[in-house]
Amino acid sequence: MNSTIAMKRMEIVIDEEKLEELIALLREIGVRGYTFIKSAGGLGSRGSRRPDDIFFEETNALLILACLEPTAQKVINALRPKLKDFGGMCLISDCSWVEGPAASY
Amino acid sequence: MNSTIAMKRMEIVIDEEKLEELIALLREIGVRGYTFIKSAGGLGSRGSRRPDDIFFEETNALLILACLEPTAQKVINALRPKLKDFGGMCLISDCSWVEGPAASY
Amino acid sequence: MNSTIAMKRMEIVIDEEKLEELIALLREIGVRGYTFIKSAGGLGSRGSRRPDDIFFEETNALLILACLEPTAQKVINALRPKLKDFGGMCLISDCSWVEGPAASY
Amino acid sequence: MPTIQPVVGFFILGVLAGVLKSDLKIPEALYKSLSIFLLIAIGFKGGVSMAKYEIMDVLPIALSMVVLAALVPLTAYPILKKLGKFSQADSGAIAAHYGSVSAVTFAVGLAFLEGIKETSEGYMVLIMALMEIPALVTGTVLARMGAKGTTQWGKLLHEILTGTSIFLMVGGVIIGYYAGMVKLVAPLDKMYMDLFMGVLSLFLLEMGLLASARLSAIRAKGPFLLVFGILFPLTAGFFGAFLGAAFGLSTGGTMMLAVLYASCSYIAAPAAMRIAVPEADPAVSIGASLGVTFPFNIFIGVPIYWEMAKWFKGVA
Amino acid sequence: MPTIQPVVGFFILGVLAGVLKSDLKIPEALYKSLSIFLLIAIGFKGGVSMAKYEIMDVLPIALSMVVLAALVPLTAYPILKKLGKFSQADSGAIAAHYGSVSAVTFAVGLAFLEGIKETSEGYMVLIMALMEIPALVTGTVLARMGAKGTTQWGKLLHEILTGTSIFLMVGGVIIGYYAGMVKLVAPLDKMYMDLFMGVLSLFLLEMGLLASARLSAIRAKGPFLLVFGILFPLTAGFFGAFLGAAFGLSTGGTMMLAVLYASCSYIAAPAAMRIAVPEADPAVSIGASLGVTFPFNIFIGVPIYWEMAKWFKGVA
Amino acid sequence: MPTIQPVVGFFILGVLAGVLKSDLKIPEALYKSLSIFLLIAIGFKGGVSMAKYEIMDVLPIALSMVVLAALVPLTAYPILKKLGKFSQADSGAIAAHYGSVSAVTFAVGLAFLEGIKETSEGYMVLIMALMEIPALVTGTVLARMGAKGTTQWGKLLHEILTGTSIFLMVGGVIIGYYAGMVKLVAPLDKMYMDLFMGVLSLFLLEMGLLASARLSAIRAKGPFLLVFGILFPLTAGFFGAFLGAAFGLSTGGTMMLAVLYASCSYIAAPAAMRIAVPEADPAVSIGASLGVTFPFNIFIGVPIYWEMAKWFKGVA
Ligand SMILES: Nc1ncnc2c1ncn2[C@@H]1O[C@H](COP(=O)(O)O)[C@@H](O)[C@H]1O
Ligand SMILES: Nc1ncnc2c1ncn2[C@@H]1O[C@H](COP(=O)(O)O)[C@@H](O)[C@H]1O
Ligand SMILES: Nc1ncnc2c1ncn2[C@@H]1O[C@H](COP(=O)(O)O)[C@@H](O)[C@H]1O
Ligand code: NA
Ligand code: NA
Ligand code: NA
Repeated sequence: MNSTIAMKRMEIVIDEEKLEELIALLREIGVRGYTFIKSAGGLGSRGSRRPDDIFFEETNALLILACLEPTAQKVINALRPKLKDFGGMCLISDCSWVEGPAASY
Repeated sequence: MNSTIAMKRMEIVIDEEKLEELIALLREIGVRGYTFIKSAGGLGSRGSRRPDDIFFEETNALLILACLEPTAQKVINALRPKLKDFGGMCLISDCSWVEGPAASY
Repeated sequence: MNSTIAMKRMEIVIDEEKLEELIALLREIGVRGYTFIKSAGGLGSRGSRRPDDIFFEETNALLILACLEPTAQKVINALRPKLKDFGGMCLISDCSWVEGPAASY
Repeated sequence: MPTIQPVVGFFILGVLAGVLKSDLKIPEALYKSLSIFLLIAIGFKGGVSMAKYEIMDVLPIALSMVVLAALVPLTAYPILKKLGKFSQADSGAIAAHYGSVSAVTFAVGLAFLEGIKETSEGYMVLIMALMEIPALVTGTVLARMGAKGTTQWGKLLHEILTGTSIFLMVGGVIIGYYAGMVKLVAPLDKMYMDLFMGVLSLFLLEMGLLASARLSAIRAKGPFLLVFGILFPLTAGFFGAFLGAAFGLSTGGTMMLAVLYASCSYIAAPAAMRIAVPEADPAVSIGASLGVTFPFNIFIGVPIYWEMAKWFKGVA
Repeated sequence: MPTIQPVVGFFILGVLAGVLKSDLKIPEALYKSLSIFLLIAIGFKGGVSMAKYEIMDVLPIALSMVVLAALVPLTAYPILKKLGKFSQADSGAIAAHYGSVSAVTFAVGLAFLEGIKETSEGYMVLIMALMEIPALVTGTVLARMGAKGTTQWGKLLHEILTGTSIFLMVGGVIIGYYAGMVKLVAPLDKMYMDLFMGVLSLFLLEMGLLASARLSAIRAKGPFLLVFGILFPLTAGFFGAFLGAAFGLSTGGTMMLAVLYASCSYIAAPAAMRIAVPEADPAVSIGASLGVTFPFNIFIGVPIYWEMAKWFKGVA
Repeated sequence: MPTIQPVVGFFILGVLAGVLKSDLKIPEALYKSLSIFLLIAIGFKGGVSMAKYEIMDVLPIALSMVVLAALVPLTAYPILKKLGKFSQADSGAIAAHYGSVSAVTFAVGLAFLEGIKETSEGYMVLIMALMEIPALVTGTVLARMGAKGTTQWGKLLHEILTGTSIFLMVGGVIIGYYAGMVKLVAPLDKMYMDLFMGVLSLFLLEMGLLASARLSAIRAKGPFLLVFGILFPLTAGFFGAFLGAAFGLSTGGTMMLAVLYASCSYIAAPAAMRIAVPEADPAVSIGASLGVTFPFNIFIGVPIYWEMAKWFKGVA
């Protein structure tokens, strides 16, 4: 694919309540772009979390982040100690960023 | 990237109505973690499905699943016969799981 | 993984208001399947966009698209000039499509 | 000619918002909540006034009117197929929409009667709920005649009978009937009767928004559907008014029967046809029923059906 | 025996919709809006009628009734542990649910009194709000006795006191009390009083849907929970009616105290127990309280508590 | 000094919920539904009482008051720029907010008059709707004077005129006016008039939650905005009261004009400024208008404007 930049794609799932904290952490590291989706459900080590249970509003947030490898490593280092408190998971994969006018990475 | 485990990332899109069935299937196989998002729209072989059509509530669910390769193969085998009934699609790619206290895969 | 086809996975984030335009563009190119999720939030070059701000309804849409490499290149070519107007980002990665009865790619 | 009800002004407001591309949006949850309210309220009002009749006296009349409702799709089908040149599936599906009824048009009819201080028989609402069945079944049979593939009759009947519309209306009728019998209508009426018109106004606002969005869908067959969407309900309404007078309903009831025959569905029928006739294009049937016939009925049709009712009652 | 209120018919309608797999769905936003309305309205109604008392006169009585509410979970716990063979955590959590109260059952009680033109003391609502505290605290202590790991008391108390239920009810009481004092109840009553029953009817519809979905969760311990879920509230209600009469409440107030003791929580308690006793299985406690005791109370319990109240008042 | 309306207690309740970190949340769909209701209701009420005037008699007066509203941002701008040391963009945007109006403050003013059994001219609501235009246009001109880049005037005017606020209010006025003329206000008033205060109470609850969340945003410029947010509306209100008396409005109408001049927008203006002056920081203007001026107006301002109105009417 031409006109693309090799990057890392990170995908983090955490408790929706902790999203603000995660975002603050990312901003500290200097991340310049991310996308998040709320009201996700899921199953994990702490059992299942469902967005449509009327009695328990336990939902996850999914955050996607494209960045260069060094930033990705910084995010991992900062995130790992917090993963316990945040719950959830963090996946990393390779991707290419289609160059455009803005460079929010 | 250090402290990560190589894994498969599966991404399944199906009719929202079939999500419960899919989850039951995954649990049977022994999957220990997944994340889903409801109210997705899309276009596929059966035409377009839109979450905001007030007359037809046809929505998709997107399910993301990180697991080790053998589990992924099991999921594919179990899913393939059902794909017709479920509709939708299933993508697989490589990813790395950032090690944390919990191992819900 | 057997019974899979190598494909490209594209992930586009744009202003929710522009989603219809993007979809029209994709249809023109001849894309036969995609999935989208609305009400996504994020941070980018134009600052942060939040789905739950009661004063400003600035939300993003996330669109996922699995297709063969030539189609992906066509999408990139068509999208690049529009990226400025649409805002947002476009990532590409490799994936495998699990073969099923329908081939909406 | 009686004055137009202020409540229908909200429909115009909604259409205008759509045309002017206003950023006005009715939250989906509000739209659904309002329709739940209206369905229960229509049922409840009907049930309360049904408590005044001996149920066994009216049942035969009511059932005859329901069965005769199957005539509507049977008439519409050949017109759509021959003159409109629609496919068999589309003809059947549109016929089912026009044989079925619109609870909101019914509500506008009730509002009209309220405005001129007239009443109608309470069991009209039961007729409305039951009329869905012959209309949708007939439409499905027409659409699928000779087609290959099996019709999912079980699923269709389940959808019709437990679909939100019939379920809530019949539930409302039963609770209203009970409340009327035990004379405990009192505190529930503050909500389901007093607020009826206000809730209807908000619902019509959303209907206006939807109608303006839907009209574009019928562009290809526009001229035919415009004519059909006006002349067909007039004819069906005339037949309904005739029947009402023949069965000895009050003038208000005669008008309401005309409204039932003339109105067409854009909620229950689309849901049922999606299951029964998936190969039909819903954009066309919804566009015609919501974009043409619904506004025609609430602005022009209802007062005309009233005149028809008076005329038939004079003749009869 | 007084007639059953039409409003509870909506609960049956909801259960039926669940059983028949109707596609009826109450939008989540509507459900939440209705519960916000009901909590404020219950508080407001109570506050307005409290404005008629000298607050200092009733406080000691009210507080005693609140403190005595701790007896309910203390009684329930050994029964659940010994006879029901539940784990310590589950026994404590279920006990907390039954010690706590259900605002909707309370509302049905008020509706019942309205139906027979009786009244009750306004401060009952304050008792209801406060009763949560001893019940949930006692239940937590029981569940965690001798367990390892620390109880998050701070988080639990914050959850109880600022949880939506208590917060809105107490807020409603204060505003209603103020409105009563300055004689400005007037335009707010059109909403919070006149519409109370109508809003309750929609809420009960959703409760019915939920209850039919929850019943399946208790299958394993079904027979025991069925018996417990009926006999326990009857006993607790009997105790409440005795207390009410002993404290000199009106007959209506005596019945409402019985309702408070007999009813059990399925909103506040689950939220609190999730924090305090996370190892307990919420499906069981919600299944029993919503699937068994709630319907029992609104259909059969309330009229029985009324008879109990009359009987005790006759005796006293 | 007249008593504080119970309805504003709901604002305090909302603020408290925010401060105490209660888990109380108003569903977004409810918030939007309530604001749709309030905008229509304000328009409808105004339209109904406008039906009593010869529209041509009041138009010139109304238009003068609208045009004079442009003076408010013109006065606010230099104060913000010189004393407040805000950037040109921010000064213009904040000026536009304070020149514009708050429909909820207007509603609290109406509630206040209702409480003391006073009335005001129905066309005040039309003035309110129209006042947005000069305020937002003036604010935009000020913010963009000498700035490079073109102003999107077309998009801005479309946003102002078809934005939900103006659209629904003007729509409500027209329907209310029509209903008043044909004497069919009757069943719609059960909703849009009787429930006005109750709906307002729920809306104020959410406003309180929002205000407590927004206050933190103005921390940096806090002291200045606190003083400005109180003194500026007092001055603008004084000017409004003077104008009202000079134009010969009733005492109630004079007060409402003071309220219009004194109140500032936190719904329409933010949306318009985002398009017109994207480089301004919305957190500051919303923080000041919602966190400072709105609560000041509803608790302290409204009674003061009433005293001002009485004083001017005595003088005049
Ligand atoms: N590096 C990134 N990673 C993930 N999402 C991004 C990234 N950059 C931009 N976005 C998304 O694209 C949206 C629009 O970006 P922009 O047009 O640059 O403001 C943002 O609100 C984000 O949701
Ligand atoms: N293997 C996995 N694949 C996808 N999502 C996961 C996986 N494991 C955990 N999650 C998500 O992370 C959330 C929290 O996980 P946990 O903290 O382990 O309970 C779950 O509710 C899931 O949404
Ligand atoms: N090539 C594709 N890329 C992304 N999503 C797809 C693709 N094909 C199908 N889908 C999703 O799967 C759903 C069901 O597909 P189908 O069963 O083929 O109609 C669609 O509505 C899309 O959301
Ligand atoms: Na019909
Ligand atoms: Na209890
Ligand atoms: Na102003």
